[in-house]
Amino acid sequence: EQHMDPNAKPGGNITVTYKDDVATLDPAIGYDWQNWSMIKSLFDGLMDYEPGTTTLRPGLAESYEISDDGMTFTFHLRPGVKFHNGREMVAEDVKYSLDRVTNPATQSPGAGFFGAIEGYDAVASGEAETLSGVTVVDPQTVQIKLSRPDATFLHVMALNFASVVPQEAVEAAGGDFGKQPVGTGAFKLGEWTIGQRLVFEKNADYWRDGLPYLDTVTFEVGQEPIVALLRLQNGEVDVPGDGIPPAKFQEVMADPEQAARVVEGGQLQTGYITLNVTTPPLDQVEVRKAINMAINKDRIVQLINGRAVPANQPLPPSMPGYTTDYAGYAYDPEAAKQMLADAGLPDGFETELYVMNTDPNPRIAQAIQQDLAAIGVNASIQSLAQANVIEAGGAGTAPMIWSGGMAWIADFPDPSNFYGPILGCAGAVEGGWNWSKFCDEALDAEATAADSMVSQEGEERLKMWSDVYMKVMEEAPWVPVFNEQRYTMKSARMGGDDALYVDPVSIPVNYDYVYVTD
Amino acid sequence: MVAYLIRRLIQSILILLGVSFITFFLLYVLPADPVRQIAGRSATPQTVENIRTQLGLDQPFIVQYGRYLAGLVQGDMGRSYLQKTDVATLIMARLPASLLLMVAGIGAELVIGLTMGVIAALWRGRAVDNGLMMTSFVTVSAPQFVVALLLLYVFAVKLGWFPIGGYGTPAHLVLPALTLGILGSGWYARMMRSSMVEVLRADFIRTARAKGLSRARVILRHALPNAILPVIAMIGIDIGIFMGGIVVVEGVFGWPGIGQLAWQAIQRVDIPIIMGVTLVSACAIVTGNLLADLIAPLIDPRIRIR
Amino acid sequence: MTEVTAPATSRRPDGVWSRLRHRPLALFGMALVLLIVGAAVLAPVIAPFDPFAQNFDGLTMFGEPLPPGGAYVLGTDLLGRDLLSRLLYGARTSLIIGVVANGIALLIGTVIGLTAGFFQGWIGAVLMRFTDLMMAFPALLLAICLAAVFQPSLWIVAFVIAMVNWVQTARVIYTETSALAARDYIAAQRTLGASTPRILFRHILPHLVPLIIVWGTLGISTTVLLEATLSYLGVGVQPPTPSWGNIIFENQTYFQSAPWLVFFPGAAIVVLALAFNLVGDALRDVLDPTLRGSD
Amino acid sequence: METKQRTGAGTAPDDILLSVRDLTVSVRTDAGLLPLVKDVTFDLRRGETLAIAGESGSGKSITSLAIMGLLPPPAVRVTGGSVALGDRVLTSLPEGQLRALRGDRIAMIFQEPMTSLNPVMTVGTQLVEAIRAHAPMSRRKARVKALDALTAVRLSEPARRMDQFPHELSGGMRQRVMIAMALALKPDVLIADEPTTALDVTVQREVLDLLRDLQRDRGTAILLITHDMGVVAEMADRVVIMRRGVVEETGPVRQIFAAPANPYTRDLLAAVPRMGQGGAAIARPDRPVVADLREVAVRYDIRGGILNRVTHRVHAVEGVGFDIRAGETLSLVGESGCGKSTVARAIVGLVPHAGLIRVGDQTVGTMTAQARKRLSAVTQIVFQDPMAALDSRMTVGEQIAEPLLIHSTMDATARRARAADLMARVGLTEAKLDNYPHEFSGGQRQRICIARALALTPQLIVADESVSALDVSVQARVLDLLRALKDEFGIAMLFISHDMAVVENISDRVAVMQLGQIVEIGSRAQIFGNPQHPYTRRLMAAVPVADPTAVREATPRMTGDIPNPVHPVGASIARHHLMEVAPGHLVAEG
Ligand SMILES: Nc1ncnc2c1ncn2[C@@H]1O[C@H](COP(=O)(O)OP(=O)(O)OP(=O)(O)O)[C@@H](O)[C@H]1O
Ligand SMILES: Nc1ncnc2c1ncn2[C@@H]1O[C@H](COP(=O)(O)OP(=O)(O)OP(=O)(O)O)[C@@H](O)[C@H]1O
Ligand SMILES: [Mg+2]
Ligand SMILES: [Mg+2]
Ligand code: NI
Repeated sequence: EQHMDPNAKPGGNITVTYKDDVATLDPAIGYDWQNWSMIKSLFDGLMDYEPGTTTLRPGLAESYEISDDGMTFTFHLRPGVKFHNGREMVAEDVKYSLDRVTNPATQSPGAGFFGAIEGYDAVASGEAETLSGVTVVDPQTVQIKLSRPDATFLHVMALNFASVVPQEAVEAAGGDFGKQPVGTGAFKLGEWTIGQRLVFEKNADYWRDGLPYLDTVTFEVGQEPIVALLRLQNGEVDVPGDGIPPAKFQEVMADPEQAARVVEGGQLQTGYITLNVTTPPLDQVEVRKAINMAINKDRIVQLINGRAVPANQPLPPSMPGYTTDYAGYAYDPEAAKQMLADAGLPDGFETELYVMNTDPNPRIAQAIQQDLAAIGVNASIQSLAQANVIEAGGAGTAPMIWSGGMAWIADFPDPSNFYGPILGCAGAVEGGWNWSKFCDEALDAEATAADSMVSQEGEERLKMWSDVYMKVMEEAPWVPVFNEQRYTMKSARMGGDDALYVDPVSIPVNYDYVYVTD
Repeated sequence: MVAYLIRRLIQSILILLGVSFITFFLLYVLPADPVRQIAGRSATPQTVENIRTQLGLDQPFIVQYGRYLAGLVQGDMGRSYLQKTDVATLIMARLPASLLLMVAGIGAELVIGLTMGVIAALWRGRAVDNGLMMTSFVTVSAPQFVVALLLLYVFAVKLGWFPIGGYGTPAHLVLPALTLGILGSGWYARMMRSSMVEVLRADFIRTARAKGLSRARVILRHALPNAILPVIAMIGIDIGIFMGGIVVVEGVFGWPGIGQLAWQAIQRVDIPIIMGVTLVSACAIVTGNLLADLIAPLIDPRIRIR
Repeated sequence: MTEVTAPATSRRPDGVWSRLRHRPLALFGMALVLLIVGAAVLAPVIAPFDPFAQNFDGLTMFGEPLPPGGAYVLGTDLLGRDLLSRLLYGARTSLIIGVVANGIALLIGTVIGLTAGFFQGWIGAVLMRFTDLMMAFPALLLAICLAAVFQPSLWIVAFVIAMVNWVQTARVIYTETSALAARDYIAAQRTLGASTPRILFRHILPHLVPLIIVWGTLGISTTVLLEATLSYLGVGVQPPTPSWGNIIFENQTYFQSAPWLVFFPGAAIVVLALAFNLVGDALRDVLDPTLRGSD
Repeated sequence: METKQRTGAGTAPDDILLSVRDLTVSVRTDAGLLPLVKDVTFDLRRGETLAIAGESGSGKSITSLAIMGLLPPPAVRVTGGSVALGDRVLTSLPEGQLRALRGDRIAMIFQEPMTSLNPVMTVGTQLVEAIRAHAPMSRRKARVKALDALTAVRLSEPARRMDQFPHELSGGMRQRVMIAMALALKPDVLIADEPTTALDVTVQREVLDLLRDLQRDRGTAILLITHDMGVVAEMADRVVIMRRGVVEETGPVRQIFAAPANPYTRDLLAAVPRMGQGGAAIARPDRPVVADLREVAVRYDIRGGILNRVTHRVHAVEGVGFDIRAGETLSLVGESGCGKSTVARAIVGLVPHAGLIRVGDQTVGTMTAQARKRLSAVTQIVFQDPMAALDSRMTVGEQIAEPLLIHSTMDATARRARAADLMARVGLTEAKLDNYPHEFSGGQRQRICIARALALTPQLIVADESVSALDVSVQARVLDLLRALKDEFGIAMLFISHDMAVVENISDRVAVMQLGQIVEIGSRAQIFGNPQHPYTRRLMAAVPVADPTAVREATPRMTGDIPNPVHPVGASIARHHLMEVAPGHLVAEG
């Protein structure tokens, strides 16, 4: 269970760089991909994943039981787990943490994940202070009652948002918990010089014996990716957090020595174009299908140096529930043109394509634009800051949006994660994240049914999800374009299984398990 | 003097008020909703409304602005929406780096630009002059990012003379300051050249020569201080331009200044941070102008502060 | 020593062109300006490729752009488009920004500086306080906010740049005008009963011309680059419309692997600025009667 | 460094210090080398004062700069002849050695005391560096020497002056500093290029006295450059008369003044206005009053304090009253800063004033554009510095025609014709209509200003130091012009000048101003024949007389600073009361 690496040598420090500053290390708030893995190393939830995989394993919970109706979860806590402040973690902490993350005052972007817990609505509306569904049975046992069955609940409990935090430390920090995090994780925060550097120190009392291997991890922020790579080549950096910048990709891959240090892996990501089904003429399914057929996905993949695989459905291939035998809409501009003509638009139409303004997204948008132009659809590009695109998407004013840069990376490896907020009716409201405003009550019902199934990994459930997504594709509210591949580069001294460098939930690397060889 | 300072202070405060009002207004009408950024993807409409109310973003513009001002008066610049930290803390952590870079950058600009200008003026009409003025044009037209990367590549990566980005030692400062210096030097070179040409024609230069002073002394001690005056006034203007240019250079060199903070905040409409950075920059500009006005009489005693 | 013998007509000041004609540098500058304007206007005719066409053979197998030479004279960009064609079309955008927007900024700055400097008093105070206020804004931030509030388009960007860039000019013109207004020859004009507009336009403005030329020419490259920065920040001219600035910004990280993508547009900006500078410098000298005879 | 020999005042006449032989200086132009100075030859002997005199542009300054090796590079240079200081030929010395001589053996003071000192360095620093450039010594010792030099030039409070900046000193003081700087190292030769032209009569007097005393005490040879024959007569032993770059005549002063051989010299001497030689004044009590000033006061505000309120006022003009009749010239005299220009500006409505000013049928005051225009038709001003008063970017033809454009409906050809006519009236050729101001000499420019002022045939012309900057011959021509115009058109004139000789020549009546108030006013005969106020007398006594034989009585030296007219707001100013001592002759009592 511990997955110890026989070759691992304890000790040492690695340096990881990021462009963006770390906004917060508060597990209830942090939702950037870059602080996601950092928080994972500082905190633990009741559930966890096997390193380098999407396989659930117990975390702070030693074991758990699920009632037959799948509505009640009983977690037995691991004894003797200590917070970084030295206090032992108990069931009260779990309850406190869940209350905190769902409390509107916390302003957690992840609060919605806990919607299935009984009493959530009361807390969310401010009527209650605590979740009625969470009860402390004894100091080592917590029981969580759901208001509806939720097959993904164990995954939810493995989310950062479900991390267990000590109340006294949160209160002592007085709102600055994000800057003074205290958890139970493999590392604790050593130094944080705002805008420059964070140093994680090994938690000597970590409850997984022998972990972590590293003494310290240094994160240097504010580093331009291209500069970070230069530094890596110069031996100053071990992992460039933002990956290999496109401008350097060919150079790195052309050099066998450097290419050998690149680890490639899939990730739970799909890049897609949303087609706003409420905006004519995109409200016609033929038009949407035509657009699906117009996009030359291979060329787009070529544009990003082949660092992706063309997609044909919302789910990425490595996600359970992916429909392997689905062919999708083949690239066929002629047929697409014909379909448009059949839909009464022989001359095409004018529309707008919104895109976030960081490379390579505007480039991809221009490729899409050219493909659309080939079937007579004239899309003008709106390349805007992330916030403005999200605004336009939420407000439903954007006919088409290329999702890149804001794309859906799964929060947890479950097919349901790609549906709710981005394809379901719940997200299709003003300000929601369902930018195609696609809302099919029947499908929603099917989705709910699938999630209500008790066993998560059941074939049947995955089949149901597969059906849901196939039906989505029938309606074609999206053009799935590609699934990005991850290319993580490391310094020569880095050790550990390759899987750790493409860990699906801990990007760019799983800090707890990697080690240095010198 | 004291009266003058007080008067300038009042003026500056009014300017800052104006800046804050306009920025606040622009952010208010900006087509981007910070609440959506905070609430995240899984948020229900109710959560969104909750947050909006908590932040007071549902209030009319004037009320929001009034509250912001009231906070400001008490030294509270608000809390970052996304980082959930006091804006003052964030800015204070980064401000010294930016100020250091600004001072060093302007210093480099002056050294490079003034030297170029003086040399061009002394050899005016010759090839050196034409060459330098041409160069000044190239520097004015060069894109920052490319120049920054180029310097980094040559002097840090290839030659290894300086660290590849970062902050802390004087060695770290050299390349970013040099980048800013090179980019801004063109303006100063041109100003200095024309100013110097003018001064070299002045009667007192002839007097100095008639005294039998060495050429170096005539130029450095007599011509330079007189020629530099119009350039001083330029520094005030320059700081404004500088605050804009700092974003890119800080980015490339991993310099932990407020430029990067602003850049991230703008991407994600973190209004309190944008407001804070704007105000701090405005403060720097206003102070810079004041300093320029205060320095001028030190160089030229004929200028009186009233 | 005899009195001037030259016939009166030959010394008329109207010969600006005829005097410019004798300056090789000015001619060279003008030729460059004409060349660039010509390139912009005739872009559809002379561009070897459609500037928007993402040519299939314009990228290598790995999606890399092609270096200069071959069918694509200046190489291709990251989408496989012909760089030369994009530069030709980009000249249109960049000229609008560098010449029109910059010109408007210059105009606003001059009017405000002139008014404030000449009238002083409360008008001057109000205008200059306003200028101080605008100067206190970090220009880039203001531009970003303005551009984000309006939907980005070329003309909006031009407008935003004009709004941001007039400030320095206003300051400089103000100082100069104040000094000019205190001079005796202006007092002489007043005692001659000259109207205020007459003094402003006939007696002050011509003296500001050198200053305006200097700031105008220096402003060309700054505005072109500012547009580029705005594009980069997502509030500029929208893709796929090319501008020299956004070509640089799109590709700047490739300065090592595809230097032509940065070098050619960069050179174009320098050449544009330089061309106007050559003309401007010559014009300034030619318009300055105290330098007559030196050409 | 060789030791300097000093033999004092009684030097043998053939002890030649500086010898200039066939000096030719040329300027490089597109048309080739153009000589500015040709074959100039003269000697300067130990202990003597040699004057170089001549009209403006005759090459006096170029000659002196050539001696110093300070010709403006690269266009102007020595193309022939030689300059020797003792046995060293300066013209062939490399720059380094020349520099060692400059300031040490041979020093120079320049015409413009206002701009010849570095504005951003203290007086002391500038002196100390000059001393240390040639005599290596500690800064402290050099300071002591500098202080000695300042004391030697009789600067008041020399110790305090050391730490002052040039702008804090008056013109006369600055010229003394220049002299101190030149003399600090006890040079053999001192070149003084128009050392007093820019100064007031009274200050000029002091500077001249000082130069003479210093020379007597130290035996320095002085090369004095001037266009003022009065100064020549008073100061020089011998004189070189130059014109258009060549030497016209050389000889002992007395001889030249008594019997000028050269016709040009004769012209030059004839043009010198002399005191006591003015023609008979024409009293015109019958003519209508053109300008009438009563109790005129002009105050400039000085602001300060947090609210930037007015705390002090400069009482530039206080309770001035006089009238001018048609065809009459009233002169306003007084020292620099006494408010003469301010009166002038008030009359033409350029500064706001209290009290009453009427010109013609117009009351000057806060005016609408229309009233302003009407006023400009009746009164015009001619400023001191013609270059500053002309728009450098407009042809003079356009500028002369401009008033017509503003005031009349003439078309362009008519205006041009009229401008040509005016040009001719002031003695310039029509061909120059399309030239720009910088293409004229100072005198010509001044005439252009006058032509412009005449364009509207005003009733009153205010001439503010309009001839002060011109050399005698040109000055004479301009004065003649003014006089002719006055007679021809019956124009009244307010003539402002500090040159008493000129004033005596041109005016009908004279008003003497001191510290913003009139202390004496009367007809020319009354003022010059019978000056009553002590201040008037001192002004008279200060004028150099263009007669080398005249014996001048010692003038009482002024001490301390010029009293300044700045008072706190609300302070009451003591007004002079004018008493009539003779009909039309009023004098301040006390
Ligand atoms: N730098 C120069 N380049 C060309 N010509 C010059 C230059 N300086 C002076 N001159 C010309 O040389 C001639 C002599 O000038 P200079 O200054 O010696 O006259 P000056 O006798 O000193 O007159 P003033 O009494 O006005 O000072 C003039 O015609 C003048 O125009
Ligand atoms: N704009 C002004 N502000 C304040 N004080 C002024 C101003 N103009 C003139 N003065 C002061 O008013 C006084 C009179 O000045 P004015 O120019 O009338 O003297 P002046 O007699 O013409 O002297 P000069 O012979 O030097 O021309 C001086 O003390 C001067 O410093
Ligand atoms: Mg001279
Ligand atoms: Mg005066
Ligand atoms: Ni003070």
